[in-house]
Amino acid sequence: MSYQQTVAGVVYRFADLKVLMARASPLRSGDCLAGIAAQTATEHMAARLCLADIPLQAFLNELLIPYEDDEISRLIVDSHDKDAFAPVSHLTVGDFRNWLLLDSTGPAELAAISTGVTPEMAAAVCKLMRNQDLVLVARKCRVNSAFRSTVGLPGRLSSRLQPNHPTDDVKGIAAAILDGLLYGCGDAVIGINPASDSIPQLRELYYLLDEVISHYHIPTQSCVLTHVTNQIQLMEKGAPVDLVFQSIAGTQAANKSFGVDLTLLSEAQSAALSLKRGTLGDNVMYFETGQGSALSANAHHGIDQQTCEARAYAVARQFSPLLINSVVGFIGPEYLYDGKQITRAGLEDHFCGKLLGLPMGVDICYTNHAEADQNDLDNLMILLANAGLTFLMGVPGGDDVMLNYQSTSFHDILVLRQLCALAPAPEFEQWLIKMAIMDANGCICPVAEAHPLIQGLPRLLQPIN
Amino acid sequence: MSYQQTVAGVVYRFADLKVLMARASPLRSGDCLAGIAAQTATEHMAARLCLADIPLQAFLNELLIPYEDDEISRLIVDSHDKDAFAPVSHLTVGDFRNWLLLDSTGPAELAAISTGVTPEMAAAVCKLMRNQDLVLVARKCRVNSAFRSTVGLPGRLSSRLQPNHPTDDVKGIAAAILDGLLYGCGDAVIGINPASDSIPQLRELYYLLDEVISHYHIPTQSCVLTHVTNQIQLMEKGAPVDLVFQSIAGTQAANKSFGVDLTLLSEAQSAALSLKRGTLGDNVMYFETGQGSALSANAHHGIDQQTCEARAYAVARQFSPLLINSVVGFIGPEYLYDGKQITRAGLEDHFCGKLLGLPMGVDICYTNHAEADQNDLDNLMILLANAGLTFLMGVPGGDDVMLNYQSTSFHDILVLRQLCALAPAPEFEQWLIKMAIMDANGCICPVAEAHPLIQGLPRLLQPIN
Amino acid sequence: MLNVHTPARVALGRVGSSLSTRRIQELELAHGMARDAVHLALDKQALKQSLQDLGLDVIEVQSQVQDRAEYLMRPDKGRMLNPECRRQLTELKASSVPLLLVIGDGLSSMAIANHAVPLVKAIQSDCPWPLPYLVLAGQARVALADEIAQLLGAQMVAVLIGERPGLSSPDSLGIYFTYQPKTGCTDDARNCISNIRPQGLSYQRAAQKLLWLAAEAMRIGGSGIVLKDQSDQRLHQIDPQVR
Amino acid sequence: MLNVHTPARVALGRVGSSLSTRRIQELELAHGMARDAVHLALDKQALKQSLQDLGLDVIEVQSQVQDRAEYLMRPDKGRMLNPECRRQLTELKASSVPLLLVIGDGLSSMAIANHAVPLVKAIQSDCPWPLPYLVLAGQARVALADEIAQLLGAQMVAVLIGERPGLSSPDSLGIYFTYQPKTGCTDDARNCISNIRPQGLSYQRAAQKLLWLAAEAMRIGGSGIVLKDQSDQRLHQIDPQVR
Ligand code: B12
Ligand code: B12
Repeated sequence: MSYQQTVAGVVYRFADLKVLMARASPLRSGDCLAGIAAQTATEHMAARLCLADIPLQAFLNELLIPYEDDEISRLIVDSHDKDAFAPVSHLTVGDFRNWLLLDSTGPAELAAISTGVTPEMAAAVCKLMRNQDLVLVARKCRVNSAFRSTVGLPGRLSSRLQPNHPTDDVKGIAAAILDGLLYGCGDAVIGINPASDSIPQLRELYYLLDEVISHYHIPTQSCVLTHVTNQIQLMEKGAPVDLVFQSIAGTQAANKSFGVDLTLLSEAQSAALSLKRGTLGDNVMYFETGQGSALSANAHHGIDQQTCEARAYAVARQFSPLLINSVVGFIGPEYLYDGKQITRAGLEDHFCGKLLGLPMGVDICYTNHAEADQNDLDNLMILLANAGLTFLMGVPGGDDVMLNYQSTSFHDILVLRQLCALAPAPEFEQWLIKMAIMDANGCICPVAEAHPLIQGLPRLLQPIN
Repeated sequence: MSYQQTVAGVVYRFADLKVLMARASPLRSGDCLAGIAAQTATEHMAARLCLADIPLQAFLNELLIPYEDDEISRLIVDSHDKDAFAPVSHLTVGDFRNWLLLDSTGPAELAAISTGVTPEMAAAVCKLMRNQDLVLVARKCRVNSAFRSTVGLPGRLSSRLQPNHPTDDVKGIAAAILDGLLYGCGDAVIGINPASDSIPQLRELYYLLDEVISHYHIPTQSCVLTHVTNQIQLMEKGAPVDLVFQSIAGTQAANKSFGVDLTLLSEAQSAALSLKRGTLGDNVMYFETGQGSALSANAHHGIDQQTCEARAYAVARQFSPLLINSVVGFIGPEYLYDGKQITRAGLEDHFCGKLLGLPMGVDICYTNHAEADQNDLDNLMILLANAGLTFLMGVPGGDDVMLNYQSTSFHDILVLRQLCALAPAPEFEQWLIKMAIMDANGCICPVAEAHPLIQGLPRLLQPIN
Repeated sequence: MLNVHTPARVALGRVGSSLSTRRIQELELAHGMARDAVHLALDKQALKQSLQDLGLDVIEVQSQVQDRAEYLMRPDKGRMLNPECRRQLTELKASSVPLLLVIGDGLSSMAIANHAVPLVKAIQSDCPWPLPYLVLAGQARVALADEIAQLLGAQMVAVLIGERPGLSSPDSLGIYFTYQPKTGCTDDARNCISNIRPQGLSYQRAAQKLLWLAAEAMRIGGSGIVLKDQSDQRLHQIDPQVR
Repeated sequence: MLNVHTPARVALGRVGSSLSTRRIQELELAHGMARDAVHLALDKQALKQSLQDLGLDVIEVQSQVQDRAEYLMRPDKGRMLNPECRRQLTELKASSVPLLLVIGDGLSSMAIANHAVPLVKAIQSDCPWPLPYLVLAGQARVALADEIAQLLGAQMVAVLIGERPGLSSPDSLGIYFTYQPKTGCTDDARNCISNIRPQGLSYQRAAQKLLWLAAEAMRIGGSGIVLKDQSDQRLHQIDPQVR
């Protein structure tokens, strides 16, 4: 179906919903690269005005990628919850924004509709929302999940401890883990991106993590962010796998370029569930996403990158993850040019994820080829903390020496806790207090030489087998 | 005295403290326009490294504008409080940043040093601080002031109701005032920028404001933001003046281009004090500032604009204002190019003002010739609310129809209150509840036709004499 | 109901604490239009013709600014005549006038295109001094008029200039008046008449104010903060409708 | 003490919750350097010479990207050969090789300048197949190697490319390996060997891994997610020092 809108006497036509969405999206380099962004400011406004009047229902009738061509389209349609949709089914996109902002729309109302909202509806309303709206509504969405700790409770902000090392050196990784724990970080997950793709080396990393977590009884979970096929192989070989990780995208073709599909992910989830390693819950999956990956794989079908991203959340939602993380400024300036675009995208992704009912974290980050700096990161992390972010990254000094980008540091996490009166996951908080890492007021204690973690260090820094 | 620093084998020289400060300042268009910004990224870093090692003491020994040439230099030197300075007198600029961030540096410690800190010291340390630092430290500074309401108390966020009209039409202004009051705004001041410079017309505005405030017993104060000489004339003629307003800048020459000097301001303050219209306190002055005004008047003496701005706070401090306001994106892109520069400048100005002991507000705004939009405004207002901002603007719909720029709206203020759990000034809060404009939970009530403000409306919308 | 009294965006309603989608979009649209207004070039030819139709000679000059982008970033250049024009003005040997009118595009050429002619007409009809010519200045800042007036030997100058475009008023015009203008004058020596447009100050009132200020400046020998606008007292007498 | 084990910024201390001024400034300085590394152009002549000294013929090609700014914003162009080079490669009629090496500047020409030659040498010394020539590609993305290899009829391709510069590693090199490369291949069909540099994976180990992957790819007839790196098992046997 085609759409049209008149602005200042000029009629603008949009061939279909996909085109309309792309033209209405806030400006970003990736959509320009794809050649689908609005050409002029008035075309942009025409698309936004037109989009505001589209009924939400339209997204159920007109699929952006045909049902036959894409398993994610099928997933979205087949899993759509009509009952949950009912309270908002009569609304246009513009009125949906209004509804979301109403005082009468609280956490319960938002939770009730979440399975009735499709990624495309979330993406559409997101495009019409100001940054303050994205913060305000996300904050009202309550989503939590659990494995050995519970993430997503109100007043809490969890963190992934990311102890990467350029050669996956076990001592180096252990040193970074200890450093992070002493800053009170790591309650969402201790997750290593391995430099290597070698199965024997990956195996060692799982044993290291298992050793640290079980020795100190840390209420957290581990993850090794290698390709899911490696993780399946390692589970088969009996490796102690807590969470299964995979990068995902919003189209079947993009996922294929990542070497995954829904069947493979489901297989991985079953394998992880069968290990029964969670104590408080069985959310065993961890996903990462980020605007631009579908276009990068030439698999975007002419859909704008923010909408592609939201579609990835349909994939995630299918597998009830413990964590999902938009790595927002990770790829580079060709998709998100500068601090402004990264900031907007971070707020968008967090909002859409939360609205769709996901335990959404954001890797607030930038690369050295983008037009961004630490101040952009500071701004976005404070905005997201106000928006009720589920978790963020804890990288030593904010510098990932293996992935080559800057993210949030252990220090940043302490700053946010102080600034916004936030605490880590309750189980982890108790552990930190018990271990005398944090005091009862939430202040991190100075590190004493006699601290058990420091004392245990030499042993941990020995090779583990 | 000249300074030097080696970076990557290259020696960088800086002729004096003024040059060093300018080269070390985060990039902004105004300093480029003035030809004083660092030319390369490494020169910039060299200046920052060098600045970190400068003792605070140096700013007392080496004045940026000679004592003889500038009355603000004289004011800074003559009013410097050696005792207050003592706790930090041994520190370098870099260590001063560290000291500010320490947990042991709390509100009391910050208040104790404030009169010992000169604007140049504040500007210098500000340049080395990340955005998150500017938020964190400002939040620890407690400054309050009072006239008929108390502004600046913790957990509070006040607002200036700005009911401007292109012809100063009394009915139009009254309509905007009523609108703002019904949104619970106006506790910092109800302040009109008059389009006209005509003494008889200004007089009418004072009577309008006095009528509204006294009739409804509103615990707030009024202001008409015309030139201070007009306000003095009107006070002489018996007009009911609450706060005296003036735009000020950081050099004597810039203030001269505004048609003011310290003597004139002091005269105005005395006149206002003599009216004894304040009930809770006698902070009778309201100042506005903004980066770029000294350069615009060709009166910057080669000093960077952020430092010039901080020097304006020395002027303000001298007169114990109720309010001071950096109108941060007001002039245009030649001084602050885009959302990023405006955001940084807003955080800087707020931090420096607070550190110097001022009840600092920010007019979070942008003009249509700058590269900024509502999202930049959203971000900055949330950041500043986290930083403990004293007050901000309430403009109907965020669009000032007379000054031609966009600022924060009544709605924005409600959003911030909701998001960050902030309340208006306590006296005003009580009044809002008594008037059934706000309920006890801080929620704004729907407007009923029978509301006394609405009922009084027809009378108010009559010409007042 | 409140909004019958003011063009300000009052009585907008709210959804929760926020503005509704419709209100937000009205704002966004206006923002786009106002941004365009900044970049719109002035149609000098059409304007010149209309001014000549009023019986005025038009002298065209240009600041040192090359294009709109430079205009925005280099106010210093917008305050200086380009050397060629400077030479032309010097050579012109125009008979000097007590009050020189300069029209400058400023930040909104639309303001000039829409309001300069009727405003000049209003000034012309009441002006006690001869107005044989005026100056039309491209890429102009307020202070550019100082140099122009000095070169033309004018005793007073009034620059009619486009104010920065607002969301609700992309075409607002301002007059800045200076007695004994010369390069280096600062704003304390000027008076300002602002927000001239049909929804703001009328051409009629603006012209009356300017002429009142000019006469008073002649009387007291100065302008700016020493010169206080009491014109309304007189207006009250002239026109009892006006309060 | 923790920091003897890792180049990561551990044990930094804190002031309140924050990083100290010194730490912040170290980071800022590193950021400046890393940004410069992105924009540094590759000295192709010097590199070519050194490669020829290893007894290799060097074929130079260029993607469709004009300059560094375009490289950053147009990855699509960085994945396509410029038509002139495409023609040259077609006309070259070079004898095809089982494993083709392509060297591409990628996001860090510094990585290539510092590590390409010793890495190629390490590959050369153990390589079971002839390596008569290699390709040096300017403004290259990973996928550019697919088209090159296809035109040269190579069975497998390994592109040695500059990884994006990090604060602590402005010159890290990655190898992306593809079996039966052709235009349109996606990343699921590749294997990656990353973080090659003295502080990361050694040239020696990287070369061994690549050759192991190539041999295994030949054996199973595929690369990417079907090909799992078990090289360390073998390495354990070869060199007991290596865990
Ligand atoms: C950017 C990046 C990505 C981006 C790539 C998109 C893009 N347009 O750039 C995204 C986020 C999509 C990504 C995804 C993944 N990546 Co990656 N990625 C990187 C990173 C940080 C930089 C790469 C770079 O600079 N390339 C150089 C430029 C010039 O190349 P380019 O042509 O512009 O970009 C191409 C390559 O980056 C390539 N690529 C990126 N990652 C990977 C991973 C694999 C296995 C392959 C074959 C190719 C590949 O895809 C891009 C498009 O073709 C590196 C870390 C590093 N230090 O290099 C990790 C890295 C290469 N990725 C890695 C992994 C494991 C993955 C995933 C498999 C994770 C997962 N479990 O799903 C996925 C899927 C990859 C796939 N098969 O498609 C590992 C590889 C480990 C190994 N030795 O095999 C690395 C080393 C990081 C790590 N240790 O975790 N990645
Ligand atoms: C921008 C602005 C400023 C900026 C000017 C700096 C700059 N580089 O632009 C700042 C913030 C410094 C400023 C200060 C003041 N301003 Co002012 N300003 C404006 C504004 C919003 C836009 C002006 C514009 O677009 N000019 C057009 C461009 C092309 O000119 P320009 O050459 O780039 O800029 C020059 C003029 O803007 C001029 N200027 C700006 N304000 C004023 C005020 C007066 C009285 C004079 C003579 C000149 C003047 O200074 C600039 C540099 O030379 C107008 C509102 C409007 N709708 O126009 C109010 C406005 C002109 N200002 C006004 C006032 C009252 C003041 C102050 C006197 C307030 C005070 N009490 O101190 C001060 C001091 C002015 C002075 N004497 O120097 C009033 C004037 C009322 C009147 N009829 O006289 C206006 C109409 C707003 C208002 N109603 O409050 N202002």
